Amino acid sequence: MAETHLQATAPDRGFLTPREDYSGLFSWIFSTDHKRIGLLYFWSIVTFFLTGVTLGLLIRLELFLPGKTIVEAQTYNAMFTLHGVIMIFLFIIPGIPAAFGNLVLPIQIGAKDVAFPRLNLLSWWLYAIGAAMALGSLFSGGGAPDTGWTFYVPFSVQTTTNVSLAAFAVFILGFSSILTGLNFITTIHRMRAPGMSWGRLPLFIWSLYATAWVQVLATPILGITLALVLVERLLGTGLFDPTRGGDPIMFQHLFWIYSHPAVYIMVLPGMGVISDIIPVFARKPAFGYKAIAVSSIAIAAAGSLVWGHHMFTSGMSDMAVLVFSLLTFVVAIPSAVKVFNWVATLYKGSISLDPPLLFALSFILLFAIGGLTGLVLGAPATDVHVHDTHFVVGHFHYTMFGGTGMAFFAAMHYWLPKIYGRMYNKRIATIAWGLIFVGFNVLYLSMKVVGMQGMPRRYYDYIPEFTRLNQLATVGSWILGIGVFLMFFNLIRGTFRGQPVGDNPWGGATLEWTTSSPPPTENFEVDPVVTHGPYDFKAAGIL
Amino acid sequence: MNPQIVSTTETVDFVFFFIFGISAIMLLGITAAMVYFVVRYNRKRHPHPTSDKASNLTLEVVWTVIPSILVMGMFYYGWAGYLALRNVPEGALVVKATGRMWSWSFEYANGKLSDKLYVPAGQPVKVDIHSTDVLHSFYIPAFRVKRDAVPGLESHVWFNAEQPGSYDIFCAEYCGVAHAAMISTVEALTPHEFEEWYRGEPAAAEADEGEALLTRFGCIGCHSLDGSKKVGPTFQGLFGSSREVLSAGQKRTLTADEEYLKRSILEPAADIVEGFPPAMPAYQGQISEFELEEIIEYFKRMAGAKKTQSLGEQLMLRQGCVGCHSTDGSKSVGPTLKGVFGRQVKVLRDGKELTIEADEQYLRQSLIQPQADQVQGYPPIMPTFGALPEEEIEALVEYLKTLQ
Amino acid sequence: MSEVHKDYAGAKFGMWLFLFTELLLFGGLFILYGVYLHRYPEEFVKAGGELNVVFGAVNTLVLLTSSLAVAMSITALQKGNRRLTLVLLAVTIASALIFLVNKYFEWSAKIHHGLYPDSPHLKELAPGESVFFGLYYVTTGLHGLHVVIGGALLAWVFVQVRSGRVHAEDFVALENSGLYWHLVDLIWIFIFPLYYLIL
Amino acid sequence: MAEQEHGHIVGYSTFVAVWLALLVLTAITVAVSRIHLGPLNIWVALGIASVKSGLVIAFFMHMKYEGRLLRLSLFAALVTLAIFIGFTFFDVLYR
Ligand code: HEO
Ligand code: HEM
Ligand SMILES: [Cu+2]
Repeated sequence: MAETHLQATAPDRGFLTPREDYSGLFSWIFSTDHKRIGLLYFWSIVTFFLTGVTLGLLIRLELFLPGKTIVEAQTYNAMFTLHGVIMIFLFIIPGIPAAFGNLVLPIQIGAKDVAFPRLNLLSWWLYAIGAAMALGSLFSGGGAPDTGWTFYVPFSVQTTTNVSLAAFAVFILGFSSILTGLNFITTIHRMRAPGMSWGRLPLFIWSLYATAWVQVLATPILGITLALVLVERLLGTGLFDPTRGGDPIMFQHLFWIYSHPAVYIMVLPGMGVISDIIPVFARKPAFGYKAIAVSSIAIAAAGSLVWGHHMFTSGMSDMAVLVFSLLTFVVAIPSAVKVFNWVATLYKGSISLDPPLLFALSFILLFAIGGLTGLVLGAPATDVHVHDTHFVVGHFHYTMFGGTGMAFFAAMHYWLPKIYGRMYNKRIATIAWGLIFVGFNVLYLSMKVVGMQGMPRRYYDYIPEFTRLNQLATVGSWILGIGVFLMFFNLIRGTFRGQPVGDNPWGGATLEWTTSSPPPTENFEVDPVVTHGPYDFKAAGIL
Repeated sequence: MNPQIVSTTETVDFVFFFIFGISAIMLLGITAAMVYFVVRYNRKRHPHPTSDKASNLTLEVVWTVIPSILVMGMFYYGWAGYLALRNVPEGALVVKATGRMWSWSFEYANGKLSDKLYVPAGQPVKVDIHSTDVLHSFYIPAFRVKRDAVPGLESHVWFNAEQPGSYDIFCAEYCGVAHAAMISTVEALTPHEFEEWYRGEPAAAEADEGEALLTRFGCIGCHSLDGSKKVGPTFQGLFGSSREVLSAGQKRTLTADEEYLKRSILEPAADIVEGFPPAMPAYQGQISEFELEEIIEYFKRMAGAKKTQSLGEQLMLRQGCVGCHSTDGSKSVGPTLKGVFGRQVKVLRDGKELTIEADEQYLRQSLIQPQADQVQGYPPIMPTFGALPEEEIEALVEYLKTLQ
Repeated sequence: MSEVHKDYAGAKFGMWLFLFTELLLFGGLFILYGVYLHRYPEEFVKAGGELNVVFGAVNTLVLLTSSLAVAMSITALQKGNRRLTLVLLAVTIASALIFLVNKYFEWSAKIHHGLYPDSPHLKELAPGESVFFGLYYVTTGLHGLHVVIGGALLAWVFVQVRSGRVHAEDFVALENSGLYWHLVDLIWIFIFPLYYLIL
Repeated sequence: MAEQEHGHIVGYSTFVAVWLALLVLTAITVAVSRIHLGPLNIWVALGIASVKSGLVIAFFMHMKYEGRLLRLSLFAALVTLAIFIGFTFFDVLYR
């Protein structure tokens, strides 16, 4: 099985065919083709993800024993800051929209490209520049930033490490994200193929649409907030300095006004991927299409009302605690609706447990665990105890990694064969999935438990009582790490050396499966006209 | 002691139980359904789907309404529990906790200072939380309470240690390199033991009516008793000192006598001490003549009183030196201070290695400009204490010399 | 110029989306303004009194007029009057410069009086006043940056119109730059009363 | 679709009228700020500024002649900003 045969007749390489205008690297970094840009994003994001994972493993290794295990406290603080910044701003936020959104959004709506192809390229460049600056902050100025990814003042204004450059980098990355969002909204409004009515949009597109609005409307607040930190550091304006009338809690408001909606920027596209994958592998239309589409919009809209739940212990007024807690629970409802719809889609289907579906199902389970622990955090009485402990760290790894991360993996296994026209080894993919699933739960469940026992997060050192669970978590991280690296090894091998696949290996009914694998430069040989819904497998001739 | 007072632990644990219970049921249901469907409707058994139903209004309404009801229940208990954490029972013992990089210190009504939180078991304790530099968070896992220490903002937690014992205190808001070392303990003593500890030496200043009043009126929120600069000028050595003030825009110099002090309390805007914001509220009409006298008396006594805990020792606690330096020879974030005076130290000065003797000058220098000479093997992270008044620097140096 | 077909409505929609992000960018500063005004009403009135209403009012007039000029320049181009378009654009760009010169004098006067971020004088003022000036510098600074960008954009469009690349049949570049410029004006419409007139 | 739809050509006179209205409103807002109305001052100033920006958006920026999509989007953006400011006050007003 491991042997793959290079076919004598290599498949048509579509948009991957070397181009005349530019060659080599330039044909990528100056390309305005959404698929090439999508791949640029994909590979940069994967690189940063693996960097982030490596840092995560090192963090866990340090926590294997109390006291110093491998590094000093200052290095540890820089490590989790970098881990957080990379994972949030370089992996999870751009992750699905910028990589898979770019790869399949135009094809799924039957367009030749996005609305503003050059702007799209600019977004990637901003991403690359932002990333370079973030990494540059490690080696310049006062050394690697040590604030955590949240940049809370006054510490971030006082520390001598190179927070300024890191904050500026995130500012740039924010603009990259805004431009992608702006591009997608315009594309979805203006470039749908004839017959592609709103009711026929794949659910992935609906989720990208909702996400894009959040990107456009919430990200600027992050921009101005970090710009203010920069100004505080460089000019000393004192806007957050309590001795001069400023209020450090206002920084937290501004930060979370963006960063809570950002968690929906992270998860909505993932939910979209799941909503697209489950029907295909169950050969059944998505149950409650309307409810899923509407709940994406509802999550996006209501998501901007709850930021204060990160601040229950901050010293914010009790009135605000009341309001933000209430609304937090309201926002949970549309997510619950989605989960029920996904499960219902499986009912009486014809289910094929291929790797994309395995990842999709683990998304549902892990996201549910993450979401339900989110309810613990949304209730102020319980949040007071677990706030800023490893319980929160467990919560957000379950939602971000167990949720969006799994969706990203599902999307890779689902769409990469389309993009490269070659299939990975499914058996190895399943083994890798198993390792990831087991390792993940061992790792983060232990962290949740040790958090319940009171171990604060961002702790380099801990009291001996916490040792057992920390060791268990670290062992889990090794299993997870092996799984992740095995998965990527298999995928990368598959994309270059795997068996060629046909146009529609999974039996999907959305437009991307009607064009060749890999798709041609302008996506379709003949301009498509849409005559049926995204999950109408009968009309698509699959059934 | 007081049977009506449910402990914070019980209150919060009930909410945990409630939310986890519902969550577990939901999660089990979803997982079971998923696994069952995947097995039951596998493509091997069913090459074709046996239904293509894509919506069912009743079902969808049901599974929207039920979670809505459940989460409202969670909200209700979550909020009710939070209120219980916020509303301090009457008669609670009040302790002031101050967080700084990277230690906690606790101050009692009688002026007693401690780096551990001693409390009587079975009695509610209210901890007023302050920070002098960045954000910290006062966290006692055993009692399920936590609240951020925000510079310029006072907040509180309360708890009731039902059993005598020792409970961990953590800093839960990231505050820099020694964040994880910013830990202390609650020492819950029997009421009798506590009384003994509380009355025992070394009481910093005579606990008296005057000082209690300063706490009650919130004066010490802005004025220190130890010479350190806060929002307002310190009370240390206030009585009889000379003051540079702005009166209606005019600069003048006054002596802090009875008349001046009374005026400053009743109508603080009349004379504003130079270098301080005109932030103090007027106490006219809020304070009785008797209380006013009591406070003035206190100022007078304070000016003449001798401290039993030396100033240097107090400063070691207050300024948080002990957060990073041990006094017992053990290695911590920074070098130990035991026997520091006269020790040979290897330092890095302008990138060059030197070995020098820790004399007075060196100790002074390390406080004012810690980065000038960096002791080998330790990170260059010590904050500067250059802002301390000179006499406090000297007091610290004197005290360091005694740590042999 | 690889795009074969141009979607004008799409381009304009995209521009509006961008304006929303700009609006929210300033929005962060307006949140802070609101909160601190609530907390320090008297200090804000006192500090606001130090700002020169004349500078503010003149700059308001300059910006309103420049907005008028851009708006009219589009009509002019639509009607095929290129010369008038160019004149109106020149008026707008000149306004941008006048605005900046004005701002320069205003800031220098303030700085001369020791009112700049982190200045010793500012540190002595009441906390609320220091916050006011902090916000004042950040907000007008960011706005000034937008004036510079907007002016540059219009200068570029000016060249395009003159060379005939932007014309009566294809003027979305002018329209979008105009939209940007109006946004600069919109923000100022709020800055002016909030900072200069709070008396 | 190689040429731009002409859309609505707004006459010069409309623009000039709007401009005059803006100038008058500016004068009013300056004048009103001299009268002491207490906290009302700020609301009056904001009210006038909103009217002014409404005029700029409707006429100078052609919103009056645009379709539903743009108007709804603008509405969404403004509501979002209002929420961000308003909800912050749940903390600030009650602290
Ligand atoms: C992808 C990212 C993501 C997602 C989707 C979520 C989703 C949610 N989050 Fe989380 N979060 C995310 C990422 C983060 N959260 C955080 C922190 C955080 C905090 C602050 C904790 C603290 O600091 O003390 C709270 C209160 C929540 C609540 C919630 C809630 C209620 C949801 C809901 O949206 C979940 C909805 C899902 C549910 C409910 C499960 C599915 C439904 C089922 C199974 C049906 C049954 C349901 C019911 C009975 C309702 N989050 C932090 C910390 C940042 C930091 O401090 O560093 C991050 C990064
Ligand atoms: C093998 C994988 C991973 C491991 C072992 C890991 C481990 C950890 C650990 C132990 C912490 C807590 C550090 C502390 O509080 O002291 C942490 C923090 C964090 N992780 Fe991960 N993680 C992994 C993957 C991810 C992924 C995929 C994401 C995002 C999608 C992520 C996002 C974060 C964030 C945002 C933080 C918070 C950083 C901060 O406190 O500023 N991690 N991680
Ligand atoms: Cu949140």
